[in-house]
Amino acid sequence: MKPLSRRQMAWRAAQDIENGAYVNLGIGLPTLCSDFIPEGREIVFHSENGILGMGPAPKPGEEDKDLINAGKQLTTLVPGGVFFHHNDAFVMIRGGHLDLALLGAFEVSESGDLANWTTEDPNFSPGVGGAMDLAVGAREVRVIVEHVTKEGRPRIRKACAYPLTAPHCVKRIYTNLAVLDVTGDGIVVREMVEGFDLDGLQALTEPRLRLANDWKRLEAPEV
Amino acid sequence: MKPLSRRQMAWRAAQDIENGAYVNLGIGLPTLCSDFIPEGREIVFHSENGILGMGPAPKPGEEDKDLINAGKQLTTLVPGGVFFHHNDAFVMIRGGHLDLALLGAFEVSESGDLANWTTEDPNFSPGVGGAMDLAVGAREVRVIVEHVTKEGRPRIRKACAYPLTAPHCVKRIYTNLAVLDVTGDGIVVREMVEGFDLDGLQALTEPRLRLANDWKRLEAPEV
Amino acid sequence: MIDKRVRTLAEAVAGVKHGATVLCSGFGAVGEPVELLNALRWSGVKDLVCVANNAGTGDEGLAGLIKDGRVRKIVCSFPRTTDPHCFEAAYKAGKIELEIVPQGTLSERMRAGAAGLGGFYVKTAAGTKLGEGKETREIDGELYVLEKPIRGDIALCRADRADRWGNLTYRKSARNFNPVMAMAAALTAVQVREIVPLGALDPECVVTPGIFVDRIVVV
Amino acid sequence: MIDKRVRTLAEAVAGVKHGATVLCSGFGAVGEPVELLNALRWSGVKDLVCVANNAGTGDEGLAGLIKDGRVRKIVCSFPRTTDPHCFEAAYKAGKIELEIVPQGTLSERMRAGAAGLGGFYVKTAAGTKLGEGKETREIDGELYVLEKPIRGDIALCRADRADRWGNLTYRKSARNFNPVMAMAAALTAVQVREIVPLGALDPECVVTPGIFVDRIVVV
Repeated sequence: MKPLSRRQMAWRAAQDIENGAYVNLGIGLPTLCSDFIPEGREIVFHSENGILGMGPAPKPGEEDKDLINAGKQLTTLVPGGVFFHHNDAFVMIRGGHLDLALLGAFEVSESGDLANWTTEDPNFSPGVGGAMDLAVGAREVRVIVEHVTKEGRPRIRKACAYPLTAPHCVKRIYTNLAVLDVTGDGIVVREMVEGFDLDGLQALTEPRLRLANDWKRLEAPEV
Repeated sequence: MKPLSRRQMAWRAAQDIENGAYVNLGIGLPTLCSDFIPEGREIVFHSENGILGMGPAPKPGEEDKDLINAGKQLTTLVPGGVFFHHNDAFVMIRGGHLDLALLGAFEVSESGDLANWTTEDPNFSPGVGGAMDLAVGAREVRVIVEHVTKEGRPRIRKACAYPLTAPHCVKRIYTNLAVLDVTGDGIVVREMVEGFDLDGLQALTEPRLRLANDWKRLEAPEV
Repeated sequence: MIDKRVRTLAEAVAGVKHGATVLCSGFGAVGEPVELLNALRWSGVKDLVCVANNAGTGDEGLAGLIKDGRVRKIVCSFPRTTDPHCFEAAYKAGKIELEIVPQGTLSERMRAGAAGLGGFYVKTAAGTKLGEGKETREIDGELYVLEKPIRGDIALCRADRADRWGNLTYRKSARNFNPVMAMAAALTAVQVREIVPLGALDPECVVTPGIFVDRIVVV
Repeated sequence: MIDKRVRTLAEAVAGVKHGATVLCSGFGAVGEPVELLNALRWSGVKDLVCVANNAGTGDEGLAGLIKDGRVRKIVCSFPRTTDPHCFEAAYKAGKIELEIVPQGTLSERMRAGAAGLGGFYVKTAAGTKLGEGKETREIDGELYVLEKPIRGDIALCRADRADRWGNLTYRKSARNFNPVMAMAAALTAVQVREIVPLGALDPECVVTPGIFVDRIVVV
């Protein structure tokens, strides 16, 4: 059994980002994907605070305090990148202009409901940021998430227990164990890591899984 | 009896434009007002096609075909003037950011209803342009209009016969015979040209007029 | 590599279907993508619904499309502009349907389409003939009408400079409807004066980010 | 002559009343008008409703206002940002009311306020806890919620350069909420790095036209 590391999960999700795509990467794990875009593809990264064409983190000495990403980390702009205001950033998001939003999640349901904004933990004030806008607005929403919680509870559920970010929005799920598609006909396993068969994966997943005829082993290089 | 010329009407309306005002001048007669701003006042002229800080018509040799006003005449930009797109131009108009819209009219009613977009003449296709947006959006709407039609029919009416541009929007009316305010208590005459008394003006006006206690003679220089 | 440059006007307008909704930019002739509109005319497409501020000037561009009977309906704020004879002839002959929309509402409806909104309430036209038949609602004591978004199948735009990603700048009042129309269509084709290398446009001064643009052609 | 320059931060925030709605720009600390917010704190005004993306960083600016108990309610998309200890303490003590609004809806509600709209329908939050209690409507088979405009009594903004008419440019991602907030308040005060002579800003590159700005102060 070879579950993927977090960096490998990001690597796997990055392989599916097509040349020319306009992409918003959610805070945390999804942000890592920009490090793993296959050679030769030109991808334009969007940030809800008014950037299109975000580059990698700045090299030492090149930091600019006025240039941050949605996670409030310092970032850079690539040639061709542009700045705009928050309202235009959300015209892009909500109006279906982004090809892909790659987001983190607490839970995903079998019908593609996404819960990623609050666990209702009374120790934290709630906060939603741009999560709901991205979930309803991007042409395609994919999620990167650990297959189960630290306590071993499935994160792919029949119905989300946590408050929804948006109903019926997730199309593909990348976990440390599998790549799964949310279809009109339930959840389909496209890839599984070595050491798993459908029964093994099913035991860690709440809704009924189907195995794609052309399923493959999920493998990622050491990254 | 000394009715004002069209240029004098524009002159009179221009005297009331305060320093620092953001103003949209309607097509036709109102456009002339920019020639008569009193010395020392800085006024910012807005055009719905995306200009703030319009200047006078270009001098020969300085024409730029990409720089026109809302009436599609060549214009200029003053220092401090800026360009923006149509949508932002109407955010300014509709959002109450313009201090004044000075418009032409076919008719004005005693409650300040404005009719200035169509006479329903079957020989012309209808067209509204930005008239309705200006009428509902500017902080104050004033109108410049001949007191009566060529046929001698009053243009200040109990109720407009032509289709409305907007109800209850006009606050002040400049005619070739008088300056009138639309108040909650009917139309008040502020100024009348020489040779008119209230009865004489009333005969050319449909709704009942009241004379302001401090009314004055309406006089304008030869311009 | 992302490269939105196309070589010909025909390529720029390729794929438009009969009956398509076409957002036609410009304010009168200023900012009008005349050559793209001419190319659309040559493509033979018909039954178009054109959204524009005016209804064409002279015999070229939008006027030419109307002259050839390709436009079933025009949605605009003010059909008559400098030399509108093509529109006037079609209108008098009953060959073109006309929907008059206040200029700000026209722009805002396209922005709503671009921004993923389902509609908005606006005071403009409330209590007037142009507001008749629209859902009306009193909000804080004032009347508003509900306006629906407009989206185009294609937007035809005109800009000054572009890079291969489709970032655009405009010139003076030729900006007008171009930025909002560029955002509001499934496909956006833009004729530009000049294409510059990627990175040559100041990222603080790009007006239309390339995400809204699909095809650019130098005219 | 139009001259929106004021000499002191105190003048820039003068006249704000207890209970006022204050639009506080910035995304985290970037683009936050820290000095104007500090001046508002020194002015002694209280019971404020602050609209912001976050709820303050460190001990200055918006965080300082909250620390001093001047903010009755905060309307924001994500209160926790870098070092939100002032907000967290007030929130846990039940001393501040919190309204969570999705980031795009927050921005769009202010734009609606700026644009004279009565409200708009948006998919964001439909079918979620944040959409509960809102008017919901099905449009073309999808659920939308009705959102109302937000207008401030004052907007506090931060820009890079200005001229005496109040035209503004920004720097990189410090632009963020500044342009929309500047449009959406009865009074807009802006702290800038530099004031340049009228005509020195490129008219094609001004982001906030001066019509939206009332007071500018160099910090």
